[in-house]
Amino acid sequence: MTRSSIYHPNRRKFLAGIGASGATVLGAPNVARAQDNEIPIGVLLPFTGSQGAYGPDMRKAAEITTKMIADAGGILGGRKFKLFFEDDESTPTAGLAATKKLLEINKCQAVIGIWGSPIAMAIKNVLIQANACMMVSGAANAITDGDTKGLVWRYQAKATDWGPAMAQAMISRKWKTISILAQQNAFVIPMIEPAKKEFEKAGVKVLDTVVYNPDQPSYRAEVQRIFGGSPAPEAVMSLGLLTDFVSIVREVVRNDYKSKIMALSIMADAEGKFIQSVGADVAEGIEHFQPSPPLGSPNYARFQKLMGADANALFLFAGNTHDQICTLALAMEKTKSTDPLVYTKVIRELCNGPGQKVDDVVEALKLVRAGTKIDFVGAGSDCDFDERGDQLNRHYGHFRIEKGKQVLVQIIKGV
Amino acid sequence: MIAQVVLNGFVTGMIIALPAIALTLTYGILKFPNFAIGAMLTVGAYFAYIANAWLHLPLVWAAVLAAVALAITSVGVDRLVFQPLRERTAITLLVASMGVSFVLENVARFVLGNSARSFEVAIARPQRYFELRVNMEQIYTAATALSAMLAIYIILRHTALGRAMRAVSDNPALAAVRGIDRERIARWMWVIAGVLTAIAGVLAGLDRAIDPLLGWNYVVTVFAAAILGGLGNPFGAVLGALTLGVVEETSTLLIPPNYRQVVSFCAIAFLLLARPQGLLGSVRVKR
Amino acid sequence: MTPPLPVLSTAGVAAGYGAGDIIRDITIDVTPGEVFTVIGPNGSGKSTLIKVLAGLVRTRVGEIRLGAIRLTHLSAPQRVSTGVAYVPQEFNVFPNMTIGENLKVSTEFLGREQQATLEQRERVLAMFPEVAKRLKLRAGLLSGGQRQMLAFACAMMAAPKVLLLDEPSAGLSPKLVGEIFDKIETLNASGLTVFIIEQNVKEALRIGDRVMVLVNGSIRLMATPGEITAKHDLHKLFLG
Amino acid sequence: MTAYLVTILTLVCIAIILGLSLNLQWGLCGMVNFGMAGFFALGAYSAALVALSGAGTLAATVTAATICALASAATALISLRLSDEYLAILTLGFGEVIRLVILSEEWLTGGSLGLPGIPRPFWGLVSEKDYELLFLGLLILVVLGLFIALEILVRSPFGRAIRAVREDDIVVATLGKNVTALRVKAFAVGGAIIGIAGAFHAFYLTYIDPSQFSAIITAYTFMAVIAGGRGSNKGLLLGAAVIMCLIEGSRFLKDVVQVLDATQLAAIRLILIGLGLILFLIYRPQGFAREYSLKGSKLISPRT
Repeated sequence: MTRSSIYHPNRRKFLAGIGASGATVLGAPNVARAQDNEIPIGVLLPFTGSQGAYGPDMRKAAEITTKMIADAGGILGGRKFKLFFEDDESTPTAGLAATKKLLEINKCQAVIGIWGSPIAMAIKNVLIQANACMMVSGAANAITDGDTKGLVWRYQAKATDWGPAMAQAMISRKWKTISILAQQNAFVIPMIEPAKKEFEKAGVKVLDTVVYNPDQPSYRAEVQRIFGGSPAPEAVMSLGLLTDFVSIVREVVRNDYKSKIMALSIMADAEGKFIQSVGADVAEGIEHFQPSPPLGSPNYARFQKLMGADANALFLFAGNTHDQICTLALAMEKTKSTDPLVYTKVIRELCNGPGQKVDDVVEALKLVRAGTKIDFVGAGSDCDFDERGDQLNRHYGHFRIEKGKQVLVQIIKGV
Repeated sequence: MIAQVVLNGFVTGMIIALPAIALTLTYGILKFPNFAIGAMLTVGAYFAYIANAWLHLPLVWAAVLAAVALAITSVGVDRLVFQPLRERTAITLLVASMGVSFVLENVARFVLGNSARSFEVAIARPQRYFELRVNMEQIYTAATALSAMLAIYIILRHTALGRAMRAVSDNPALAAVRGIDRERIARWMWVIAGVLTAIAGVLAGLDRAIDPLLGWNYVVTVFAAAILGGLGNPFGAVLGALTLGVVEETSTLLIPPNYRQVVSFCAIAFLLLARPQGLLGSVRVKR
Repeated sequence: MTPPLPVLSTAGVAAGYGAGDIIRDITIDVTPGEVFTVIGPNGSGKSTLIKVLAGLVRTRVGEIRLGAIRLTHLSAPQRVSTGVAYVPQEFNVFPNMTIGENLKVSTEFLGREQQATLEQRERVLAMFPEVAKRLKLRAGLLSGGQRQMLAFACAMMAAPKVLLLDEPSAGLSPKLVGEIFDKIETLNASGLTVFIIEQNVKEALRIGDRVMVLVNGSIRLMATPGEITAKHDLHKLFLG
Repeated sequence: MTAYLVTILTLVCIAIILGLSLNLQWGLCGMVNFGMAGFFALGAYSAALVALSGAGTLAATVTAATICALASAATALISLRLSDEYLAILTLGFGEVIRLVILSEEWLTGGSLGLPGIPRPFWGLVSEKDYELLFLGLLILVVLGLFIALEILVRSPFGRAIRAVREDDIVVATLGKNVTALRVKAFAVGGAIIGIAGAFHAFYLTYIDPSQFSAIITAYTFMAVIAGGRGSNKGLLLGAAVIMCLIEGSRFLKDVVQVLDATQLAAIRLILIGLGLILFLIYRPQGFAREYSLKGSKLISPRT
C-alpha cells in the first residue's frame, strides 16, 4: 500500500489496507500448501515463552517418524505426511491463531503435539467444530470434555490419574511426612488434591502446601517455608517446570536442607536439560516421576537411537509425538481415508487390541495392509485409550538421579 | 527464622540494588526510566555464561568480561537508539527502551534458546552461625554488591566524572554552561550502568537459573526500588532496594508467598501518595 | 580613530521555541571592556536572547561570533571553553555540592591544563573572599546574595572573555543589589566584558556603558545611558 | 481460507479497540499506560465472570467497562501529582498485581486453569459455521462506534482540553485544578475501552487463562499506536491492522524458511517487533511533532 494511505487514511483506504494485508497473508501460503500426494498434518508446539524448552524435541520426533514412514513407502499407496509446525508461544491466543492458520491455510485436518493444557483448552472447540483430529500431550482433565465426535485424543496421563500415582510412588518410599511445593500452572494444580487424598489413605502426613507463581525472581521464601519448616518434611513433592525447579534445587542445596525431593521428570530430567544445568552432584539423589515410555521396549530403544540419544535418555513428550504420527498413519491406512471422522473411529481398535502386539510403525503398517488385527504399542506409552480418548493403563516411571544418570527405581502401574 | 528471612531479604536487596543504581543514574543524566534494564541484566548474565561455560573461564573473569561486553553494548544501544531521541519526551524514550528490551531479550533467546542454564560453579554448602544459615554465595553476593556500591560512591563523591554526573543530573542546563558536555557524561554513565547491570546479572544467574526471562522478572522490583529511593538518587536506590528486599521476604511470614511481588507495588503506590519525592529524592511533583 | 573590534557580536539573529520566533533580527556589537546592558518589559525576549548567546537555545537565523570565532553552531559547553561564561538568573549553583565542588566542576571539563586551572582558581578565590572563606559548605545553604557571588565565581573559573549575566539583581534586597553591581564593576574594571540582562532599569542605566532596549523580541533602541535619560521617556519605549 | 481471514480480522479489531484506548490515554492525554495487559485481563475476567453467572453478555461488557474505568481512575489518581514516568511504572505494577490476583485467586478466576465455556453474544442466532462472521460483524460495529465516539470526543472541549494537558505545562498551570480531573477522566474512559476489548476477547476465545494476558500485548498496542501515528485514530485503524497482519504474516515465514529452528524464528519475530517500535519512533514520529516544542523549555527548567 502507498505511504500516503498510512498517514492520511480514510475508511476506503483502510479497508483496502486490510484487503492488501489479507492478500499478503493469503498469497504466501501457496508455496507452502501440501501437494496432492501429501497429507497435511499440523504440529502445534511451544517454542517460545515459559514452555519453550519442550518444543524442539517433539518437533524432531515428528520429523523423524514422518520420514521413517515415508521411507517405508508411505501410506494409502505412496502418500506422505507433510508437517506444518506452528509456535503457540505458550499462550492460547497465539495457539488459536496458529490453529486457524493450520486448518484454513495449510488445510490440515489433524493438529497434533499441543503441549500446554491452556492452549488445548482454547483450540479444542475450533478443532472439533472443524471436524479435525486433535492429539494432545496436555494433562488437564477438562481437555477431553465435551468431545462428542471422538476427535480428541490424549497421549498423556490426565492430571487426576497422575497425582495419585505419584503419591503411591512416594508412599512406597516409606516417607512419613511430606510437603508439597507446586507452581501455579494448569497441569500440576489438578494433581494436588487427588495426591493428598492418596497420602491420607496411606496415613502419610502432608505438613504444608505452597503454590508459587511462575517467573518469580527468586523462590527463596517458598523453599524456606517448605524445606526449612520445623519439623522439616522427610520428602517434598515438587511440581513445576524446569526453570523454577533449577532455582529451587540450587536454593535447597545451598541451604543444605535435608528433605528428599520427588519431582516431575519434566523438571528433574527435562530430556537431560536439568542435569546439564545444575551439574551431577547437585542433582544427586533427586527422584522424579512421570508417565513413562515403555522403558526397555525395543521400540523405545529404537526411538532413542532415532533421536540420536544414548540408551539412558528419557524422552517424555517426543515419544508421544512419535506415537501420534504413528496412530494417524495406521488409522488412515486401516480406513483408507484421510477424513478424521472416519479414521479416528478405528484408533482405539488399533491401539487397544486385541491383536498382534507390534511396536514398530513400519511393521504395523504392513500388518494392517495384510488385514491382521494389531495392538500398537508406542514409544511414549502403550497407547491404550478409553472411550473419552484419555489414556488407559498408563505406566509411570519412578527414577532417581545417580552420578548424573537416570536410574529406574520402579514402574508404577496407573489406572 | 525471622533473622534468616531478613538476612535473605538483605541479600536479595543487594542484587536488586545494582540495577536500581544503574536505572537511577540513567534517569538522572538522561531523564528517562530505562525499561530495558531487565533485558540488559539478562544479556549481562548470558555474556558471563558464554565466557564461563563455553570459554571455561572462572566465573570472576567471566563476570569481568561480561561487564566490559555489556558496557560496550549499552554505549552502542545509546548511540543507535536513545541519542537520536535525546530531545524527545521521557515517555518517548521510555517506549523506545521497551523496544530495546524486546530486541536484547530475543537476541539472547535466538543465540542460546529458552532452556534454563547455570554457571559452571559448584554450589557451596552453607556455614551455620547459631540458627543462621549463611552460604558462601550469599557472602560473595553481598561482598560483590557492596564493593560495587562503594566504587560508585567513590566515583560520585570524589572524582571529576562523579561531580559532573551529579551536576548534569541536578541541572543539565547549568552543567552545560559550566562547560560539561552531557553527551560525554552520558557515555560514561552507560559504561557504569552496563558494568553494574552485568554484575547484577551474574549474581542473579548465580542465585537462580539463567533464562531469557531472568531480567524481566526483576524489572518491577528494580523500578520500585529506584522510585522508592527517589528516581535520580543512587543512594536512595540502594536504600530502596534493601528495604524492598527485606520487606518482600519478611512479608512472606504474614501473606502467602506468591503475593510478595505485590508488596513492592503497594510500597511504591503508598510512597508516591505520601512522599512523591521518594525516601531521599528531590521533589518530582509535576502539578 | 576606528572603533575597537567587537568581542561579542551577533548579526540578524532570530530564535525561539516551537512555532514562531521570540527574538528577531538581533544585531549587536559588544566592544571589549564595556558593560552592555539590555532592558525591556517582561516577555520582550531578554532571557531568550541571553540563552541564545550562551548556546542553550538554538540560533535559527543569523550569526554569533566571539572575536573571530563563529559560535553559532557551537554547543553551550564549547562556548564556555572559547570564553563565554553565563550566569543564569536562578538555579545558578549546584545546591547539593559544596562550594569547593561547585568551583571544581566549573573547570574540570574545559580541557585546560592543570597549572592554568590552579592559577585561575587562586585568582577567583582572591576576587571572591566571601566564597573562599567556606569551601566545605553546601551551596544549598547559601543566602541569595552569596549564591549569586558563588555563581559569578564559578563563571569566572572559566577565565571568560565575556560574562553573560541574566538579571543578577533579581529577588535581592536593595543592599545586596548594590553589592552585586559593585562586584560587577570591579570585574569589569579588571578588563572583563560584561553583558547584562536587567529588570532594574535604574541600576542598568547606572552601570551600563551602552544600553539596549528590547521590545517584543526586536531592538527598539541602542544608546548610552546619558542619551536615553536625556532624550527618551522609558515608559513610551517599553510600551513599544 | 475465509475463516482464517475472519480470525485475523477479529484479532485486528480487538487490537484496534486496545489501540483506541491507548491513543486516548497516551496519544491524546500523554498518560502512558504500561499495564495495558493487566487492565485487558481485568476486563476479560470481569466480563467472563458476569457472563458465566448468566447475566448476559451485554451486562458483562458493561461491567467490564465500568470496573476497568474505576481501576484506571484509581491508578491515575495515585500518580496525579507526579510526572508521567511514574504513571508508567504504576500502571506496569498494577498490571502485575492483576496478573498475580488472577493467578492466585482460584476460587474466583480458576487460577491457571482459567475459565472455560464463556457464553458468546447472539450465540445460536446463526449456524456455528457462520457465527464467527456474525461475531466479526458485531465487533466491527463496536469498533466503528468507538471510533466515531472518540473522534467526536477529540473535537469536543473536553478533547481539546486533554490535548492541551499533553502539550503544554503552562496551559496546565492556567487551567489549574480541573486539569487533574481531566486526566483522571481521560484515563478512566481509556480504561473503559480496554474493558470492552477484554470482554470481546473473552467472548471470542470462550476460554481465558492468565497466559493470554502477557506483557507482549502492551508492546503490540504501543506498536499499533506509534505505527498509526500517535494521537490519530484514523492512523491507528491502519496501524493496528498492519501490525497484526505482520505478526500473523510472520507465521508464514516458517513454512518458507527452513534453516532456522522455530525458537529462533519466534525470537526473530519479536526482535523485528522491537526494531519496528524503535525505527518508527526515530524515523516516523508523526504525531510527535508537538513534542519538539518542549525541547527548549525542557532544557532550561531544571525540573525536567
